[in-house]
Amino acid sequence: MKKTIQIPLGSQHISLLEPIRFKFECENEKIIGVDADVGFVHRGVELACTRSFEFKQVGYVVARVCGLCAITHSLSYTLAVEKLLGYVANDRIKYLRMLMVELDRIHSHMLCLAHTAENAGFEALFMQIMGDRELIMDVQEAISGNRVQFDYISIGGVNRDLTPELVALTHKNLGLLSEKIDALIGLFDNNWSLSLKYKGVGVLSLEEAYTYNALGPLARAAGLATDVRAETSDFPYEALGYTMILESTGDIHARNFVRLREIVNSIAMCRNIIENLPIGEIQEKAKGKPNGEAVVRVEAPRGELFYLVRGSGQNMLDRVRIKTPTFSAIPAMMEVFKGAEYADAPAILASFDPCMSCTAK
Amino acid sequence: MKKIETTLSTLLRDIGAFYIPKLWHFLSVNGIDLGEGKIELQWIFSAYGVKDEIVIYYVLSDYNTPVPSLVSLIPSAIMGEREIVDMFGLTVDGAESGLYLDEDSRTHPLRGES
Amino acid sequence: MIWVWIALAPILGGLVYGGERVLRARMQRRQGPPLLQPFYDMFKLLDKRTLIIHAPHALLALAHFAVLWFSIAAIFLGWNLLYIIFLHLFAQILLILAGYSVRSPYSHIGSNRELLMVVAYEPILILVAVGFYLVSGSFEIAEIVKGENYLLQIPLLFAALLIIVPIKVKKSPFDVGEAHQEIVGGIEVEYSGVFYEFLYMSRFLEYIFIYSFVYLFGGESHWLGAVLVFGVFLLVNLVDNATARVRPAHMLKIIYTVAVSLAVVNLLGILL
Amino acid sequence: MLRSLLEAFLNLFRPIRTHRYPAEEIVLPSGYRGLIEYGIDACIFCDKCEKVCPPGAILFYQNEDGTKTYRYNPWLCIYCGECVRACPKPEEALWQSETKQLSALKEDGANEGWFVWEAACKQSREAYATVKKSAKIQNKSEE
Amino acid sequence: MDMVLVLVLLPIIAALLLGLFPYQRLQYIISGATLALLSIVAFSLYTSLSDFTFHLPHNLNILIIVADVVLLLFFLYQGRKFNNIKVMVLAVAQLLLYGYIESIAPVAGRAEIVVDELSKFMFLIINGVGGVIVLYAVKYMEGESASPFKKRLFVGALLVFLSVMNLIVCANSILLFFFLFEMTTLASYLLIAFRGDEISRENALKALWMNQIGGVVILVGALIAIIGFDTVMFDTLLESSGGVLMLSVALLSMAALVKGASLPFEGWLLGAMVAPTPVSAMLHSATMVKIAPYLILKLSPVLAATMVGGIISLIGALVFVAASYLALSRSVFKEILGYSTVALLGLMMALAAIGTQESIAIAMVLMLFHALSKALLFLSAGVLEKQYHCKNIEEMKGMVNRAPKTVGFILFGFVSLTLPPFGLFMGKLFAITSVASLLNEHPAYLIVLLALIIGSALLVLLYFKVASALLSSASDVVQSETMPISAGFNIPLVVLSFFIVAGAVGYIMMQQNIFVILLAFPMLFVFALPSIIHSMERYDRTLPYQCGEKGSFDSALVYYEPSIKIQRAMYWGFGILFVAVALVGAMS
Amino acid sequence: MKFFTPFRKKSPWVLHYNAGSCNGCDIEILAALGPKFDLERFGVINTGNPKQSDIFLVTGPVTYRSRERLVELYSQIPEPKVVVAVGSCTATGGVFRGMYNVEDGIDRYIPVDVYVPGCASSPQLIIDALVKGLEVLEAKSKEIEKPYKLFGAIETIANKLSRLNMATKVGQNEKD
Repeated sequence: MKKTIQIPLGSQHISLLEPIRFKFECENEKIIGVDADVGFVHRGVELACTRSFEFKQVGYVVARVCGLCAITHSLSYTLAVEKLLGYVANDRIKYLRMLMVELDRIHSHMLCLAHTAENAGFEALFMQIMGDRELIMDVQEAISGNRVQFDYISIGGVNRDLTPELVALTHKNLGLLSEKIDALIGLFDNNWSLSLKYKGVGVLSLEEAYTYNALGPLARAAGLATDVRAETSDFPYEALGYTMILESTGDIHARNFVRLREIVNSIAMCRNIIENLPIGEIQEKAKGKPNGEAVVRVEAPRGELFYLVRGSGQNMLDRVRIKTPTFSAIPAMMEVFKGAEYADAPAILASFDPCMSCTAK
Repeated sequence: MKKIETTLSTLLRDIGAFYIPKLWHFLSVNGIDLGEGKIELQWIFSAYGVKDEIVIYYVLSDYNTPVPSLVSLIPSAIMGEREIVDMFGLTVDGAESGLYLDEDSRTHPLRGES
Repeated sequence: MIWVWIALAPILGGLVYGGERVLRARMQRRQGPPLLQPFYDMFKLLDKRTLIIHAPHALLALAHFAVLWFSIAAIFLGWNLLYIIFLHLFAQILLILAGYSVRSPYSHIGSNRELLMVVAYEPILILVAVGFYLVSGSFEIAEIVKGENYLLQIPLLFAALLIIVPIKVKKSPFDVGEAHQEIVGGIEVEYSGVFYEFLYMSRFLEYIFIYSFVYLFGGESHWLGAVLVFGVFLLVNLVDNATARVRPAHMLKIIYTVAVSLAVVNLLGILL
Repeated sequence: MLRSLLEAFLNLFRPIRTHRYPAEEIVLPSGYRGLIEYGIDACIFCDKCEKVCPPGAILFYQNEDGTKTYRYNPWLCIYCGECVRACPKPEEALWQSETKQLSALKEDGANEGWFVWEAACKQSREAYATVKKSAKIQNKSEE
Repeated sequence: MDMVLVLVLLPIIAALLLGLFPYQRLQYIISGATLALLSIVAFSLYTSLSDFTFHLPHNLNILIIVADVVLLLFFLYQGRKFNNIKVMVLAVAQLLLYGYIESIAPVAGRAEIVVDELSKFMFLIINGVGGVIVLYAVKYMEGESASPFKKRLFVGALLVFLSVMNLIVCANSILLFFFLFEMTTLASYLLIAFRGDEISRENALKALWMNQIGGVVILVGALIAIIGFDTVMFDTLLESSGGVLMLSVALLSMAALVKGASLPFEGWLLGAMVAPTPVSAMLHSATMVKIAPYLILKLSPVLAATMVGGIISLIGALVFVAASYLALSRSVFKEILGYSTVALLGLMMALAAIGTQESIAIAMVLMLFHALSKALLFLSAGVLEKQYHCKNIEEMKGMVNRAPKTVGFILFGFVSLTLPPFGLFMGKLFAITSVASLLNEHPAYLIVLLALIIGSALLVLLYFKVASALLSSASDVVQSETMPISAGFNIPLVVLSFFIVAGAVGYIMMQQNIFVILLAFPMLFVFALPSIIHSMERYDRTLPYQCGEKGSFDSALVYYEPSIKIQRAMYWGFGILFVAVALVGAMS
Repeated sequence: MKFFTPFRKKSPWVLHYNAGSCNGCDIEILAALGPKFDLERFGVINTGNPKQSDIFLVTGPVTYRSRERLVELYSQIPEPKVVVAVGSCTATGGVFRGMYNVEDGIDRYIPVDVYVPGCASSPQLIIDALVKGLEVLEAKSKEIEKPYKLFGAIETIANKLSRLNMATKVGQNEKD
């Protein structure tokens, strides 16, 4: 006698932005088994990077691996190629690149918070966060010329400079945003229905985080101190006021809080960047052809993004290996679903901020 | 970045001797096709809280030799192993194909000149 | 005259729903749809090619709508409250059976949740009816609307009714039966075109149904009733915009602890 | 909770955030990456833009008289601006305007038409190459 | 008088005839004729207005005493045979008590047989429903793996049981009542053990010892009645007042609680579900368990507005909720039906114990319609079990495509149990009204009212959970094979459905209430069904939405399993309440 | 009926499917539903359910695995319906054109009515496309529209038009 219900979630589902198929085995509404298919968005970018595109074009192609963290993709690829070319960017370029990455982190985290709220059935909060998020989208659009795909970073520098008007706009909008974020922190902490929905739900313990190699906000919410920004020396993060945000409970609430506090931290860093922007060229010539093997890690909004690039002195690269944060987080995600209620599943899923187009490439 | 060469038969022992979940973060399994049926497999680790510490264990292998699975040691390795099964057509015990590619679509895109 | 009102009930409910959508948009600082949007939707649904799973499934939606309208008619005609509640239960059961009659996971979960919702709010409705009976001495609506001072005599029952209003109008925090982000609308997921139209309009009737319970608390004073309805309408929408959806189990727990005890305390207060 | 209730209530009296977009145009920021525009007079037909374009949204049709015709598909373009950066005469031959892109209907042949063009351009080049080659051979043989 | 004799003797004659002539066709004719005759007699008895009484001949009384002792000795033997201490102890206790009572029992005062309104009403239920079940049993037993003689014996036993039931509802003497009570115990013991396997025997013994507790309390009650009022007659006892009257009545109603399988004694009734379906239908839902509300109804003139009555109605109401709740965690169809029987019996007893004019009438209506509907459901369940070999509701998913007729009957059964304009719905509705009208005088009935409301909500949940399993189907374009179901199965179901409809119509006519008649309006919808279904042909058929995925997904039912802790607390609570009945009786 | 046709324009309900996009366009659709652009003022509801949708917003250059779902969802939308291909890669394949697991635009499989450019397409472009799509929607008839590939027969069983298995199994019935 079979008493389990099978519930599909995806590949098309209103709570999903991206196609991922879950098949939940449920007893009543309690999930006892999960089966997932994550390969819907596989387009073959890794192969195309070595067969169809020259190394200078690849930066734009890998940005299309993921729309949310496009900037980190092109950044890590560019860094890797620059390492192979033996080129070190000047401080202004570094700062501008960091500014874009941090702005991207803010908008990505806000989207995740909004999406989690929407999936928890809190439409007003979704609208509130989406409305506030437009502040940061305006800044991004003004700086890079596009709202989502920035195409801001190219080998040897960045494509656009920061004019004084843009600095003023950024300052203004960041100031407005930081007030809104403070209000949000209060709301997330005190709302009774949100605490029913978030606290103690979808818990990833510290032990599990270690075992399943969790990363990014997922790990930091469980208390695992890992952040590529603190583990690499490509960018001067410490000098700009970076602090690692840690929570301990590992539930949805903790993940939301890690994101909220990281936004606060990122806003502070962005302000530091535009205040202390060094003077220099924004585009320098990086000559030669990539030769050898280089490894780059960058902290994307979802965690560690890993690039391994190998070239043999030609226009075409030999291998571009992309390891994205969600790809590593999937085993941990599966673990969290077991024992949760189906009613919470969309919210839990959104709180992981999964990026399927990253995962499947 | 430190690269350590090992062999498929001693891989599990080598990694087991050095991998502690609280100290090391397992990044990924990676394959690089070297042409002529040769393939370089890499297991990449980074250290928590230490700057720029990456260790890569690598093996030069061919398409037919079965690859040992790390799942007993590192549960999350399953994703990377399934990926190389799909993309290179290697055999890893315990890892099924079908992560990215369907049975009737083109097989093993990253393998050589296929 | 009363028959005209009965015939116009869906339109009245549609206006309430349209107003609610505008109000919700304003509470979220959006412009929102026009007031007549529900009617545009209605007419559009009539213009769609209809796909159905099987005949009984489509038919049950029709029956649900018909019985629901009948129960609304019973309210307008001033019948026995208990009859009306049970008629309404009958309509809900038709809907639930409709949800179960297709082998679709979301429809099934939707039906399960709808059943839980029925189990949650049905006792409160009956207790409210009993409260009216104790105060006015009759279950007949025609008698009840002649009474007065209900709000003073059974205030806690009013509070209990207030708790279940979000369930009936499918608003946060108790919109578990619809739960768009979880089960894509639940029971209504398999309906399209004309038959979805019936479910869409039955939502309008649900508004009339539950708000007429609120209206009864006004007693003979129609003004008080109207004010109460408007107040509850506003409050429910405020709560909708300030809460997330809770789990079905939480909903049952809240109703069975808070609402039932409120109702019982009130009834005991009258009796002792 | 009460705070949220109050916020929701106060929102009723606050101005709405919505732009009435189609009725009121939204001002795009300066530097918006819009359509790629082409000035035929300045173009030197170096084909650099065609080569660097990641999706291949710029094609040159090789006319038989040796000139080239510029073809651009805005529904294939990813608006990265790489072509403009590669262009030896930016702002004159090829520049990125700040105008918004337009959506196409079925009749415009955004995709199907482009397949035809791709094939035609490829064919025209091959044909031109063979013509040139044969001309060269002819020249050689004449010599 | 003659008519009662017919009711008692006809089944026995029919049983003998069945035993003599082993022809299939003849069996149908005999059982059909018996059914027809019995129902006609019962109905004409019901319409005849006068009550009447008569004495049993003295010889018969002695015969009964002898039979009683033999019966108890048989129980003792069974206990010895299967090494069951509970059965043995209770049998010995009864033997001793019975011996003592017979030695001090007053020589007959009033008539032993009294046929009053209640008895006539019970005749109607017993013969109408019981006859149909016998008719069904003939067909059912064809498929059973037993010797032909044993099969005929089975049907014969059911017929004999009918006559016992006919007698018990007009017994005025407590001792006669006790004898017949034990006879029904014996019948259920034998019939549960019919299949002869391990589980059957275990459950049969369980039923035996639990029912014997009922026997013991009846005897104690009788003893107290003799000591206090020097009578063994119900009517004398009910007319007297003061003294130990309440204790005696309380003990008798405890017997009703046992027979009605209220918690914590529901075990025997659910165990009985291993027996062939006609047994379950006859004994454990439609007729035998009706002794429980019958007994309470008989005692209700005394119970009304007393502490004992209050506590019994409390128990009944709580059982109504608890059994409905427990049923939600079950997945065997007959078990679910069993639990809902327990629940509804609780409701009837609660109403009977309240004892106002109105509530008694409602309890009687509930009894009638419950018997009809439950018989219909059980018989349909039997059809599914025999023809499709599915007992579990999980296996019944999509049954509507495979067995449309039977599922139709089951759905009709559910509808008649829950929805207007059928009797059970009206019963619940009026129950709420009548309890609400009592609230002003007795606020304590608020608990009963609450239990009523919550319990009926839970029951609705239960029935439609099961209905959902039957109804779920992917598409009507995909045809599935249906199995022809023989008339032998269908005719009894049709007859029962006819009874239900006729009862509902009659009841509505009797009410003379415009609202009640109008309530039937939604049902008119059913008549428009064929034409509407026909018009459905023009719509496109499509598959359910599954997020774009192919293949079908299992959708099981939802179970609400109470934790072990809660269950244990529940049983303890009901155990205490059960004892409390006697204690309260002793105090007042 | 003539009377109802204008109302199609006033209540377009939307189904969104990601057929392999980089999710840049998807978050822009979400942003378009947000308070700044507020699609609901056109009557748009994101139903997430093909059976109640009028407008099918697709993003992404149909990957091999998602094509079947795409056709399945398309065939579950009742007519009249409009397909809007959001983003360059949805319209033509974009930067993914020619990659091995990608099918170069959704109009290889289903008829597209409006192509929206942009990588990623912005909310304004999506609103423009919707406005354009609504005109198409108003002009459409209620005839059955079929996908191009992966398409099984529409059967009639017992006088009932059956759309079961409109999208056939992978590999069967595929023309090219």
